[in-house]
Amino acid sequence: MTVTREDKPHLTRQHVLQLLREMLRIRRFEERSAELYQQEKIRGFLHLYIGEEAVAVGVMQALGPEDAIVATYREHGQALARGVSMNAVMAEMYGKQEGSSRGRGGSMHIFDAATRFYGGNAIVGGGLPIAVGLALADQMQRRARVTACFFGEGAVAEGEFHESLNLAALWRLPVLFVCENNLYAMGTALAISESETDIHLKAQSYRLASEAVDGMDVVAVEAAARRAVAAIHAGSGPFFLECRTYRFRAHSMFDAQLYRSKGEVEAWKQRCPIARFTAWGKSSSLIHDDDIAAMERDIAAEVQSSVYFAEAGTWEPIEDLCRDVTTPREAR
Amino acid sequence: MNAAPPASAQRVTLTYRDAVKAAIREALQRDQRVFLMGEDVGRYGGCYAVSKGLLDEFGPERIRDTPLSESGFVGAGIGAALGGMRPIVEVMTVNFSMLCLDQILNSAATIRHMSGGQFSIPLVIRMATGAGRQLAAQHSHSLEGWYAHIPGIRVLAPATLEDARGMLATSIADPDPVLIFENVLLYNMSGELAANAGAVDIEKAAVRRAGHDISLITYGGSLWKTLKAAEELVGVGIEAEVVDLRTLRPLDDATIMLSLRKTRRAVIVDEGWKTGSLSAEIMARIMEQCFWSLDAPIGRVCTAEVPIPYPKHLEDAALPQLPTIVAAARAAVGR
Amino acid sequence: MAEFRMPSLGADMEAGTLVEWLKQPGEAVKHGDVIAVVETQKGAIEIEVFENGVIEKLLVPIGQTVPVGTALALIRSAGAPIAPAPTRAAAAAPPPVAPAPVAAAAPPRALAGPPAPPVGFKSSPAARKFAEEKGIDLGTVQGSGPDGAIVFVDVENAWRQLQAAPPAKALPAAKAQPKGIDLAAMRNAIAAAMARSKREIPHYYVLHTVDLGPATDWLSLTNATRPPERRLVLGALLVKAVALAVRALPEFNGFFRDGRFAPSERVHVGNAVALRGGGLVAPAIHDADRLGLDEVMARLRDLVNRVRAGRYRSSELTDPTVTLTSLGDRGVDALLPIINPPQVAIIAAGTPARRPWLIGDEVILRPLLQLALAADHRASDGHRGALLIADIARRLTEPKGL
Amino acid sequence: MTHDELKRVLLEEIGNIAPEVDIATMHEDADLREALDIDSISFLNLIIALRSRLGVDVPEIDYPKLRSLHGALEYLGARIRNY
Repeated sequence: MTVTREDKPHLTRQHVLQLLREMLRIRRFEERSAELYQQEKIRGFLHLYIGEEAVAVGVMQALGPEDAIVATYREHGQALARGVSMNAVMAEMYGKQEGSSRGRGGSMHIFDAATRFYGGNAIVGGGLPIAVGLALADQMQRRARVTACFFGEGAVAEGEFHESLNLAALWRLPVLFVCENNLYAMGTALAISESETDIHLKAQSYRLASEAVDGMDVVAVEAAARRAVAAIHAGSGPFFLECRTYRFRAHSMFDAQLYRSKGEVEAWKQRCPIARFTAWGKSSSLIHDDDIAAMERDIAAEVQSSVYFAEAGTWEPIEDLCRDVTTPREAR
Repeated sequence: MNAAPPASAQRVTLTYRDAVKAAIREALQRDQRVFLMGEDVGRYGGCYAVSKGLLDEFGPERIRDTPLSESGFVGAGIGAALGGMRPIVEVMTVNFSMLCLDQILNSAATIRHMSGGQFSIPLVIRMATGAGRQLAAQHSHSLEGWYAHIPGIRVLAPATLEDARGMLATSIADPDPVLIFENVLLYNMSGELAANAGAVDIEKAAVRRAGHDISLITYGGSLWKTLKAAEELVGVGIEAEVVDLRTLRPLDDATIMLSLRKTRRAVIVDEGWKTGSLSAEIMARIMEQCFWSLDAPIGRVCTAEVPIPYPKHLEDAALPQLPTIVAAARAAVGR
Repeated sequence: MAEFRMPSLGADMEAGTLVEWLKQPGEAVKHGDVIAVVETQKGAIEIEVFENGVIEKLLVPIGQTVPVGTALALIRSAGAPIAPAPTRAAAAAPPPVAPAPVAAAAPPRALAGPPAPPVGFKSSPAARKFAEEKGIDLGTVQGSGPDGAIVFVDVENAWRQLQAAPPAKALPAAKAQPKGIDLAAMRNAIAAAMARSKREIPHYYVLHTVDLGPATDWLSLTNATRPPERRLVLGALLVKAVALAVRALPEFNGFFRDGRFAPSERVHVGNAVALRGGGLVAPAIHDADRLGLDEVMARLRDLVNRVRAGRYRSSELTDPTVTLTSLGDRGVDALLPIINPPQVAIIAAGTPARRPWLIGDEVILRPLLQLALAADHRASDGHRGALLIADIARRLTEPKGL
Repeated sequence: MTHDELKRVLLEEIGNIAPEVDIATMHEDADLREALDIDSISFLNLIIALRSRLGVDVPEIDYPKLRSLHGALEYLGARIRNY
């Protein structure tokens, strides 16, 4: 594949600071979420993205406002990186009607029409056919748009993964499949669930252009995503991007992590995408300590303000229980 | 109720299959966003020949053959609907729809709610249902009652030519997912239809025959057996009212209860199994809303609790039939 | 063994609904006993048996509508051998089960049996609710539903019956209707019969005025010494006079059927009785020509009371051989009636009123009555009609001879 | 028996022969046979019932005195013992 200069990230100081800021926002937001979960402010399942921030942030750099995103139940990172307001995401996790889905979805079901953010799908593999359909609509309506579909490597074992890759390739649909390979489907390691653990090869078998990238390197992810989106726009059909990453936290809040060693987790933490990127930025003199201090201050304020916003939010009246099941007659 | 065509309208003779096809063709002509997608809908002409000829007329993009990937293409239909299209997805039979139940239940029916009302899914899914063609236990079941269990989707069972012709247009106009169940035995049913027949409502049950002694509540392929049974019941002095549910979800309670309050007795004829079924649901609602108007226990004529067997005599014995409907009605009336 | 069949109670009757068995298997019946009540479009009608014997078996359950001619019960003739009584086990055995889904199973209900015990009887929710609203004791209601369950219509009928014949102490509700009379159906029946009559029967009419003085004088004298229960009304005199007159002129007494007139040996005078609220029926006083006046009066009163309660017997409705209609209480001078087919004559009386009347050469006030005869020209001629009406008039002037 | 009791009995018996008539709204001076649309036999039934309930034997010659509710009450009242 030929990659033009325009498809590469421009690592200006401004862009570098932006990448860092977006990853930090996710990190600090989720750290606060874990705290709020333990205070029982947030309930249900809470799946944290900590450790994987580079994937969401990197891929989003390649997408424009016209593009669509389909994500999974571990989607706070994508939502924030896509530009869904932190207030709306936090209020959603509180279950308040000021949340992005009026509180009806919670942590796993963040939707936002304004940013074409189509969830928040908590069925492993369930989002892939939908992404195919969104892309089909764009193709049939001759719109040059891309649908980015995030999913974990656990989805690879689902039939919908194979059906969707086949359909997308067969119909040459503009889908960017982003596999967040964090090595564990809940507690089941890739090696004990797949005969072929090199996932992007599976995509190749469906004749999808594919690439595997270091998911702990935000610049590498951004570069790969830009190449992929350019290829899609060039009309070569869907693209499969495998991002090799790792989640530092448990699968969800109630997980003893019996399936992996502390040593393994510690080893991956040495590759923390934020720490690595910060170190690189500093060494390249693109990031300074006071930049980081200011950034941390701003983000702490934003997170705190999202908590205030969610706390001040209102509960939907019980009389409205059955709303949003089908479209009200008067809205048709 | 069904929009009645003007009395002067010219009438044409056609089959149920033709009526469905005419509805699809009209939808495709009217709206560029509409397309038909499913297994063998294009080159093969549709498993039940419903879409035969449409490929030549509308091309492969809009008459879209899919691989055998029910979950994939139904999910793609959901996504396309989210992306502004008006897909008609055909699932070959309801038995195969188990493979895409995830997409129907977990996505189509929930996204509007999960998104706090931000996204609707204007998707139509058509599928064949029902037994009677010796297709055995993986092609003959009537599982529409399961779908009627699910909030967030609308479930239709067109039994007449008018409904086969008219329900699709209304369903496409509906902003939410609509499932249309076409009974396989009806495809060859022939009759007269107004040449200008068009959209019909998808809200109301229809009283297909008025009577005052008992309400026979049914839908889909069982409607015609039930109407025959009603004629036979006249011979023993029973005037049965036949209610065609048409819309299985949401159920038109008002029409059902109005009939019950008049007749005070009912038999439900449903090709589904009894256990945990739509017929059970209707009985329960009658108990909830009409208990003090009842003169007899509600009766049911359903499919025997067995996977549909292949041999003709056993298949017939498993299904609701004229004599069993008549016997159930007589038992309820006591004549 | 004789079969007791659904009788044809009228030219327009095709079927009837059994609403009550008044006799049960094992009970002796004799000719003329009322053994069942049948609902027709003209109301609930008691039907009689024409056999002597013992009820062997009831064949039609309550609530079932059957065509005319259907066997309703089996009656073992007096002296015939007794069929072995079914054992309890046999009676309780379920009907043979046909291969379930394909055979039209007979409706599973006992056809008849001993009266239901007072506790444990079945009653539907609708019946219970209505009974509670109307204060009706379900134990007094006969069930017509599956397995003899009391259903809504049973309680409704019981309620109507109470309305029609309320207990002396209770004030009846307004707008009561006699049990089982469907006025709309009755109106249809009248319409059909009268339209047929006007279409098919060439009517001729003969009018005559009678001096009622002797009759009214005689009535006053007679009633003055009688308690109310034994008093006579003018209607009874009219019945008797008509009965005797048609016996003398038989071409007015009988039926025109299948293109010919068949005179009747017996004289059954039908009495048109208007129902309160509309409609009318004309049940007969049987053999009125052979009954004494007191007996005619008693039958007339009984008939009117039963008609207004909605209960009359099958034979009373079907076999009048001639009909009398009187609007004597409504103040009209006269009316020209329409023959009730297949009868061939009907006599109508207006209101007795005091009017000038010539006796000898003197004009004096007398109570006068206008009589009208409508007769079928296929069976009789005007001359004979004139003789008939004159004969009735003559008999009314000689009330002692009635 | 009071006037009211007598009236109640009379109305009950009238109700029995003309159940559909709303007696409560009937004018006291109305002609009973007209207002109730009753024939001679029904009227005779009323006379019979009044005799059994009140012990008053109304001879035929007095029938005209019972033409109205008012007249009937007056007539019967005058003939009842313990009135």
